[in-house]
Amino acid sequence: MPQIFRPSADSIARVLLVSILVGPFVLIGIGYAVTQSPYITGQNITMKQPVPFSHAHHAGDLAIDCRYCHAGVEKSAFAGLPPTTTCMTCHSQLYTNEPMLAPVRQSLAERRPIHWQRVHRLPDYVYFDHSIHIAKGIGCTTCHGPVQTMPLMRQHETLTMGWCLSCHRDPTPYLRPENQVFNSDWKPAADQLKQGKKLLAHYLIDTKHLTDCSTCHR
Amino acid sequence: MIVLLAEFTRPEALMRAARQAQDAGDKVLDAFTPFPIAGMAELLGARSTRLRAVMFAGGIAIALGAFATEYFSAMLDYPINSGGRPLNSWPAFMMFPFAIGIFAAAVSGFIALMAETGLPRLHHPLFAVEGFERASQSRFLLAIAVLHSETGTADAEKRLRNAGALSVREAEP
Amino acid sequence: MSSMTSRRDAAPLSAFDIDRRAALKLLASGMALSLASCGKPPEEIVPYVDQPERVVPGIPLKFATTLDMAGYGRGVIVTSVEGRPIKVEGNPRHSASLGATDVFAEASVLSLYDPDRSKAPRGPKGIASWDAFGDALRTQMEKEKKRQGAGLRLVSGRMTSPTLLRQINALLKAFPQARWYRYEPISDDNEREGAVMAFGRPLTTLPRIGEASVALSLDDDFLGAGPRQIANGRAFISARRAENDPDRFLRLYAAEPALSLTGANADHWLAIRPELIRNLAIAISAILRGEKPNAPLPPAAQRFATVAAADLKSKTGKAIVTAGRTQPPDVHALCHTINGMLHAPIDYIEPVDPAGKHGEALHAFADDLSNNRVETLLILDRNPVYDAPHELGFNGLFPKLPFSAHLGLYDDETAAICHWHLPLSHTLESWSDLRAHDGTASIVQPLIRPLYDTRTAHQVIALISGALSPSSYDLVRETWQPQAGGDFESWWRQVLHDGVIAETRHVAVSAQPKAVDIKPAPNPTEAVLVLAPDPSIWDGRDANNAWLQECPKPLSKETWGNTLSISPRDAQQLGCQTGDVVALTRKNAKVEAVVRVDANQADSVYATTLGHGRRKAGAIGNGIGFDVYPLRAIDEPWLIGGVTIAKTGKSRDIPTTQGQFRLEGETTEFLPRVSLAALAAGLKGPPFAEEPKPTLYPPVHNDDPYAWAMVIDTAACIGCNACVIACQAENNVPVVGPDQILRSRVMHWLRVDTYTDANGGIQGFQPVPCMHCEHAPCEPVCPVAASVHDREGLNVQVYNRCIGTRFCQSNCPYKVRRFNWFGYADDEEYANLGEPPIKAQHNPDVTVRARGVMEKCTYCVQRISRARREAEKENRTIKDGEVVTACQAACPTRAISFGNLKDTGAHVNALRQHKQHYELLGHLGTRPRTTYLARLTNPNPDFDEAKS
Amino acid sequence: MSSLALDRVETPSQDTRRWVLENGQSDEAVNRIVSAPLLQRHKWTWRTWWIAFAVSGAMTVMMIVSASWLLIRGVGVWGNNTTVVWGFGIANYVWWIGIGNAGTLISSMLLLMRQHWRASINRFAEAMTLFAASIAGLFPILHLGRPLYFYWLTPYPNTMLLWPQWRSALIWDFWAILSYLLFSIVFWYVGLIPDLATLRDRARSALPRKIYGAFALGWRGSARHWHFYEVYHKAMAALAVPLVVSLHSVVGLDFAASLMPGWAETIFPPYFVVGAMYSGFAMVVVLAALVRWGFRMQPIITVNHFDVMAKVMLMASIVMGLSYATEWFDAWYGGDHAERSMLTFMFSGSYSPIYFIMLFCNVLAPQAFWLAAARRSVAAVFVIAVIINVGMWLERLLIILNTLSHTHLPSMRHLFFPTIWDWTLLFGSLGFFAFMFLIFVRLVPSVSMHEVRHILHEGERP
Repeated sequence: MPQIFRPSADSIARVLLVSILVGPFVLIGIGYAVTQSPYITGQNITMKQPVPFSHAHHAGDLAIDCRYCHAGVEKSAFAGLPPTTTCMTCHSQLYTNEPMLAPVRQSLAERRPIHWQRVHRLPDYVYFDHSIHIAKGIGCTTCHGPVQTMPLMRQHETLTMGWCLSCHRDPTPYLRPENQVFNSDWKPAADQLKQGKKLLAHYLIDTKHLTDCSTCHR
Repeated sequence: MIVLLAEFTRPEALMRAARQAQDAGDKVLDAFTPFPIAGMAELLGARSTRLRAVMFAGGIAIALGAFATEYFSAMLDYPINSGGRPLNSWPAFMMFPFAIGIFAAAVSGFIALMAETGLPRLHHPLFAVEGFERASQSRFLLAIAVLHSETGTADAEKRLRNAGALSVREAEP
Repeated sequence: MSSMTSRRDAAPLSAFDIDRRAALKLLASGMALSLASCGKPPEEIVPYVDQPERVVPGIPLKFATTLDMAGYGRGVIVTSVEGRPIKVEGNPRHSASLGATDVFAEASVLSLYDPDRSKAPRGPKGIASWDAFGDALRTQMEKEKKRQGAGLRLVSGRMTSPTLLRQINALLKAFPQARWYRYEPISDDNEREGAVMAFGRPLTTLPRIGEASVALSLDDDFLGAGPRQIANGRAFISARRAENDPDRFLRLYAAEPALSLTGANADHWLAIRPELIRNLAIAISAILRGEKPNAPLPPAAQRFATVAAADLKSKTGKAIVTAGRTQPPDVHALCHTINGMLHAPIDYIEPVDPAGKHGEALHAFADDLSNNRVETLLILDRNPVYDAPHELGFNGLFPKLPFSAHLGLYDDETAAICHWHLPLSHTLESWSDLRAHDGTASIVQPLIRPLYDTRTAHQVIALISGALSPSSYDLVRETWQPQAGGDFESWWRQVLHDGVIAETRHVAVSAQPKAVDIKPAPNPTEAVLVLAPDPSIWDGRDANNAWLQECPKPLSKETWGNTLSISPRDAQQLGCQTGDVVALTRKNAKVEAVVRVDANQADSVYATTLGHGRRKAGAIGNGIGFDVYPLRAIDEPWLIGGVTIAKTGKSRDIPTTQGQFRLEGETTEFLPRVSLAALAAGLKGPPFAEEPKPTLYPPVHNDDPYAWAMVIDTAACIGCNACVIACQAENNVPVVGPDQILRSRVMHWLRVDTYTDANGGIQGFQPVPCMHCEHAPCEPVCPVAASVHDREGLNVQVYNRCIGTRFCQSNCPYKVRRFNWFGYADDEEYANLGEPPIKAQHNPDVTVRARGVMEKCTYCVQRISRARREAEKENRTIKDGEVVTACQAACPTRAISFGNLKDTGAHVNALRQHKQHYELLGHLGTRPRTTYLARLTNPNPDFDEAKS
Repeated sequence: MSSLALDRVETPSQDTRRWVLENGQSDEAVNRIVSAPLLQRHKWTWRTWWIAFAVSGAMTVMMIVSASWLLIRGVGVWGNNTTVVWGFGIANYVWWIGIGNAGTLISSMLLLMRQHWRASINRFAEAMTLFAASIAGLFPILHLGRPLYFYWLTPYPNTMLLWPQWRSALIWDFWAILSYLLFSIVFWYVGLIPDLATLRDRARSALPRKIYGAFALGWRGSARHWHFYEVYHKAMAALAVPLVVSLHSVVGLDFAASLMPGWAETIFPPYFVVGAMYSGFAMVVVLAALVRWGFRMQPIITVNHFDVMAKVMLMASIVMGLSYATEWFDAWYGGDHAERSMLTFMFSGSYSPIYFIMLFCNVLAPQAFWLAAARRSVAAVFVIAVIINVGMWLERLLIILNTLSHTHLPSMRHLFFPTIWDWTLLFGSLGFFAFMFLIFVRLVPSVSMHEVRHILHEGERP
């Protein structure tokens, strides 16, 4: 009787048997890596906007307050986008012939709004409220990143549910005093955890409720 | 050392030949049979196996791991009130570790079986031996090593033939 | 959504001052995208060009306005998000709303976004423009001007708008030969003529039910659907509070040919042929006068008359007798006489709608038509071809007209045979004014710029009068300028804010009824068909509203259509059963109707409702149910004799939401009835939860600041369904359609269960939302933790986590969970195939659920969350009464209470200590947070004695 | 429980050879009979097989169409409604998993109890288990509203930081089925290894030799290997019994761990286990008759086998009858209104005709097995086994329909009516099962050759 298999077949068979065992775990790992990747989360991706608005210039160089444009942020769930007229308060005097700003002027002239590409997107079943975060000492840059350095806006964080939970489970590392909420250059204090605990009590934050499903999903 | 491979038609004959060979001072190397022959393993001095211990250990380890996962997820990582039941609803947490533990035991056992038997072994010198393919069907092969002199081979072969061997062949050790 | 934006952009703007509320660009936060679309196509975000002053995107605004119900106004407060009105709630200042709503008010937001609404004028040659109509009209009016309007005819419904009345009167002055006809298919002609008989003038009767101790309804469904339902319901229940002095506790007697909501809420109910109700009234009036009754009556009715009359007499000054619209004028007149004798608490007011008899108006109109006296016809939001008695033959007469125009929301049956169809602006898009049934006037202000190229009736009348670019806003302000006195602008602002114009309620006049003497009727031999307005779609004008079509009728729980109810004896004689189709024939008219056998019905009486069988209502309403208008006679619109009934051999399934109605034995505990007497005698309430069963688990400690709970007073529930539709509107509850209901699939988060006792008598109504059980059976069975408790005691359903195992619903003893078998909210047939305008109604604070997901009542968690965030911004806790659920807000009788059990002062805590308090299926150990107060009855102890 | 019946059959004096007919009583005969369909295809007329294959293939296509439509249109294509949220999907699942229990049960429990007759039937019974359990596992997933997310039942790393909810009986189900299915695959495969070696060595052409050879893992029949092999096999059998019992107990707990009348009964877990074994045995009988007839295995699968399996089914039918009676008694004696109302509904409600048919199939019909003539007639055993399978499916269906449609609150009592898609999936799954089984019998030895060879030599002591 001749041999059916060459000696190397033994090794192949062993490798196959082991991979049946290990393969599923590898696949799960790959899946997790993909869901964490910018491909899925959209993190750090810049989009083409009708007007290449630079936060670095407006919020950084000129140090315009966030609320000047995002006026609803303290009152509403939605931070608000500046109406064209807000842009034109300055740009009716400055850079009045800048081609880059043509869409803004056109918007005002035709009374048609500017269609921006949304950068920070949450699914429709997530109910995020800017105003309560502002009221409870979460600063803009905590979630939006250092916008004062971004020539074009991008999503600085993953915005996954796990990312939200990391703060909702324990907000102390991120809490700021009221007067620091809009400060783009705020850095956590050296004794931030201690300060955070104090602020937690100061803002009357009930952390137990923060991880309820109904806090964000309705 | 010379290895003889004797072919029998009945398991009793093989057992008889094996005992005779052992009594004669030859070493019974192995038997290749279409089904397990009672007493053969003992005759070969097959050690009591750790296989069951491995299965037990593997099963228990995974079951404990499963319970730990449940405890960690339901108590520590994301405690959620489900129908007013306590966070550690241990009676309800038993089923998952149980089921997966048994499966884990089976897999551990399979791994141990492969380890103990050296399988998979797709290429083996024995497969090249003429007539070996009948060992999985209806013939009973006995491999003995004749440890002493060359003259012993003839004796051994004769003994095997007397015991009912259809054929006796020399094989590579 | 984009198509909607562009449509609005394309809509030519009239010179209306509504920019501040104009529905502008839809911000992403308000986009009603469904859960299913979770891929990531690029999403646009669109700011305003010039942000309106009051608008902060993301914050809903509330405006007071007035909605129309059969011509009467009801003040409401409408919530608007980003310029889209999405929810109607009651206006507490308005006497026809009292802060509550009914199904029609709640459903009006859906009609606004109905994709079947007319979007542009249609002329004789197809789609046209308002300019083209203006030109055609001008030519026509020039002719009319020459003959002083002799050929001009105006047809409208009930007209209470002071501005429209002013405009039309001015028009009639300019065209003295013109005629204006008003009619409603659901008219109050009999009531009006009865008042003329009794008082010599057409007074409107407003019983002060809240002050009564005994009331007798002679087929008067005053608790049923209609412009007065909310006010009547509130008054009725306020007179039936357990806290009241037992002597002051209202007892209601009702005598009806077929059960109505009023009858279902009565303490004593009599099934009686409608013709014999006059004999009943005669008998009662005789007893009250101390005479021996001699009108022929069946024994049961005689006993009823004796007991009721004695009761009425004993409560003189606090007793009321009312008669319904089916009863002939002389019965109404006799009731006035009886009420006079009883010194009944009734206000008489001058009619708000000053027209004469609607039936006569139709007669005269038909006469004009057939004698070719009509040259120019304008129909204001009426549909006579559908809802006028067919014997008038409008269908054949209209096409002969030289010029006819129809103004309406839909290109309906009448529009189809008019030369012109003009799209009407929805009430929520219009400036106008309306009066309530009691005369209270209020302003109609728009919540949204017209979605389509539509105009209001004001604009169209102004157009006829020759004005070129009329503005309703100016017209309405013009009307009220003289009333306002000095500072009109601040008066106007106040009126808009309040939603009601002060001191416009008609003052009660003193009126002494004449003693009328009416002849008893002989015992009738022939069967009679009794008609009634439909509890869901009234006279058919809202037939294209899917919420209303799917709203289960309060008593039969049928949806999507009507049925012909007949008594079991008649059914047996006919040899038919529920679901069989019979043919009703009268003269030349033949209607095929589906039979429903109803124990609560007098023999030889067939009863059904109007408003169904529309042919051109729209995609939703077409061909639903059967149309009984063809059987109607102009002289006898309600009780129709000479009808023959015959089996057709066909049968049809009736889409019904409730499985079983009968409660027997121990199940009566589900909806226990407690008599007032038993309660006064110190009865221990219905069963509370049993002792907890042994468990391996330790008790769970709860130290959270909130524990939300609801108490529903079944004693106060009159079964009107307002809560059901309110919930649907607030929570984006989709419609499933008749086919799905036939397959026992429903979506209403809140259902109102109706049970009967062993004899078929109505046991009461039980609104059943989610119980939010503390030991919720649905939660531990969910494998993915989509059904969980939050720390405020809410049983929350996380739609985005749900994978649709349905284990929760299978384990829910209350069966309050609802599953999206199909994508009901997306593109199903009865969601108008997902046409964009429908989505504009969606509440942006509530997720639109995708296919394959379980959903259920959330206690309006979005409202709780909003209140909590507001409170937390102010560093305080939520106060009692700060969170009002949609069902609670809608309830006319305030039967639903909601609050925080951790707040010792909360109203719900007091109610939970009530003697009537009980838990539904509490013995299962679910510890429900929604609990009930037992149904309270006030039977007359003399009744049983009289029986023996 | 079933061992009682079996002990009567097995007396020590009897020779294990009685489970094999005379003309099969040699190692070579066994090998020839079993491997003939696999290695000597030209000697067979495959017409019946092809017809069966075509029919079952068509039914499989029907299942694929039905399942695809279900996935495209949504689970609403089934007849389920707001009250009866579970329907055919779950009934089919419970039924299939019951059948899926029997193979491993036969292999393991009978092995532990040294019932030698198992050798002739365990292989295809285990194959049946695999196919039935796979089909069973399909139904709960198809039944989901959002089937794509079934993997949320597993604790895998995710960006939501969420976990399964371990208290749910569905989680237990999921893991029990998954463990059971994978376990059974291992058990079945290990049992196959020596037979695959036999086929490797008997095959004439290269490809079968390679394929069987690869799967045989180089099995040489070494006495040492046999030793480890037997230790492992017996240990697996010992593990399989609690796994099988727990699996169907958990299925019972899906219902028992609830608040619904007719479900919340402590008897459910054991009653489900017996029911599973019952329907599984019935299915084994059906397959045994077909395999025996189709592949001329009369020498190996004998009338004695049918006789003994009939006795098992008889026993199980009595236990089932007792379980039903216990249900009735509990409902009546417990006095709970909802339970009593449910009992009334079972006997006089809309589904009562089905209930009576079910009682006939499951309790009455198998009583024929008291007669030896019935037990020893393959046709009779076959017919009654089919009846039992129908009855058990009806029982699974009624457990769901009765309780869900007759819920606590009368207002929500609605009946369930199946749609065409319910039926196509049910029959499609039967077709798919047959399809897989037909492929199985052509690729894998349907009887365990080494075990039959072994019992032929049992008792032969040197």
